[in-house]
Amino acid sequence: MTYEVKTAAFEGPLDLLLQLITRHQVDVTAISLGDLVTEYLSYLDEMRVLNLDVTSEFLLIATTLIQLKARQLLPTTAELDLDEELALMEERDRLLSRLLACVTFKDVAAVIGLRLQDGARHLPRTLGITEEVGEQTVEVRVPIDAVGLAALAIRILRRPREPELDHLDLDLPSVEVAIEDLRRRLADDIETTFDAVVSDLERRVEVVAYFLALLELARWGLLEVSQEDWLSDIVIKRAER
Amino acid sequence: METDAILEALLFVAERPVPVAEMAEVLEVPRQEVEAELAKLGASLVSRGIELRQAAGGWRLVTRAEAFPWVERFAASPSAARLSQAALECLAVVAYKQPVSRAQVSEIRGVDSEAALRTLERRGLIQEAKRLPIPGNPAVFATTDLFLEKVGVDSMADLPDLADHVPPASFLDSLEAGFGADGD
Amino acid sequence: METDAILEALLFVAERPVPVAEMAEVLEVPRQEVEAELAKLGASLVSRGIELRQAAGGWRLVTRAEAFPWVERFAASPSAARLSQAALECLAVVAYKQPVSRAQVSEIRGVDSEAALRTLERRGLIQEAKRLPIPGNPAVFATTDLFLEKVGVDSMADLPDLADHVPPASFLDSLEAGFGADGD
Repeated sequence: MTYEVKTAAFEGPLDLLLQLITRHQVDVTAISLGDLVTEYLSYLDEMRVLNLDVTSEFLLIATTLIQLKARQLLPTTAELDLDEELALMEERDRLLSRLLACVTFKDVAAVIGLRLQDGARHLPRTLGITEEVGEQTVEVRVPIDAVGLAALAIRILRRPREPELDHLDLDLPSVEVAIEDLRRRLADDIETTFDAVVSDLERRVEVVAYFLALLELARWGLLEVSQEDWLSDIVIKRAER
Repeated sequence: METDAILEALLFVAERPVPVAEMAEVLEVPRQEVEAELAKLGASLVSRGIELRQAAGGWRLVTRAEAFPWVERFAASPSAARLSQAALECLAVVAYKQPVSRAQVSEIRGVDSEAALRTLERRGLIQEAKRLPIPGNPAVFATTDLFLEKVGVDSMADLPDLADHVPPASFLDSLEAGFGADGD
Repeated sequence: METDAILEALLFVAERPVPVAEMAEVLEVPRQEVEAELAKLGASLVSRGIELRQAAGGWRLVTRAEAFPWVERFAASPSAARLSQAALECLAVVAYKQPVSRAQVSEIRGVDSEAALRTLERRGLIQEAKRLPIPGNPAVFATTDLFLEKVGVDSMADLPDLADHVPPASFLDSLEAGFGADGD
């Protein structure tokens, strides 16, 4: 079975731009704006072909990139409209500072992710004071009144259950990422079930990505998959080496 | 990691007495070994604040009887008495959706709500109302008189109507200042 | 009964991190003594299945990380699944920019972040702090005590310094060189 993810997994225009930049940075010190613009626009084309929502944000960034590229092509001796020039420089600086902020938060998010992962391995006791130590002595305090309770109820009941697809933009599931995640999990745990792995996924396409990842890893002999009958849990085991 | 230490971790998170057979299965060792390790664990706890006790078909960790006076005083202190954010959310769901099952509450909140519901039940704010006539006979919960007393209304009819309820700014401020922000 | 054993009993029944001041009050001893006894308790737990962890303004007993493979197999409530990359990024933005609105988070990330924020809210890691007094009354989000506990920090001040995560100057240089047009 072959499964190709044609569009790289990226989330929104800033993320796309960052990924393109990082790819170029590997071998050049200065990014070629021309290449960047071409690639960025080809992604927008691909998105249209895939019938994905190209939001105005994508177009705004594309516009800025094209204008900057056009400016580079002008001879330095050319006469420039000072206002236009200033506006363009402002746009550029705004884009650069957004990119920097984006990189910074991605970086620190990775640290927070690791810490959360570590925290999740330490379980607290949730049973509280049990009957043998006289729970009737516990004076329970409800920190809100009836009005507060109603407001809380409204907030919970109105939370969207299933996120709508068009809000998710380009958060396409990638089999590659699923493979990485599965391998990480099996480095942590000896055994798990497919249900446990996909329990947090909200979209069917993501579950499909994980299933394909599972088949791929089994094919590579990195894990063992078993299922007692067609209704029972799919058990995933780290393969013995 | 030593086997007796693993057993301690299991018994620590257990919500009911754990049979030897179950521990043997989780650890993939024979029952006799589990029993020997339990004896070792029990001995190592001798001068500690918790002890190993055999109860209804299994083993559990409990606080030592000598610690009771302090545990009792602790029960009245803020961190023991205050409901968590998760428990409050469950309480709001039960109040407005009752009678409601455990699974329904979890479904509405989008996260597993078992522990929080148990806390509310233990604290006497909700109780099992009946059992549903569907496979598994799940229990459904309803709020109690104590709940009405604690939120300061005389009857369920006095709870604000959700349909035309707009949260006043004052509540949202108190939400921020008042119950802080925990949710386990 | 030894003081560190009493503390162990209190922390055993606690449902959230307990501040030192509260333990001092229950035991009627100075804070310094509580701190010394906590250190003693922590040391005595070294080879056990549980350990003492400081987080969210207090102390809590939790299982050791090494016991996790067994605890996970055994635990009554499934441990929460990993957060998606999008959710983690939103969490980082909320943590460092709070209180922050949905629109602000989306602006910083350059992509609509509603679904990810809802996931974080359901998990109890962030909560609506208040509403802004501007048209539409947008909600602003802040992290919760549960977030601090899960990340394992005592207070927001203990989060990693954001300045340490800003990309190196060479990154900006190459961007500026590439995006050109700055010689004037």
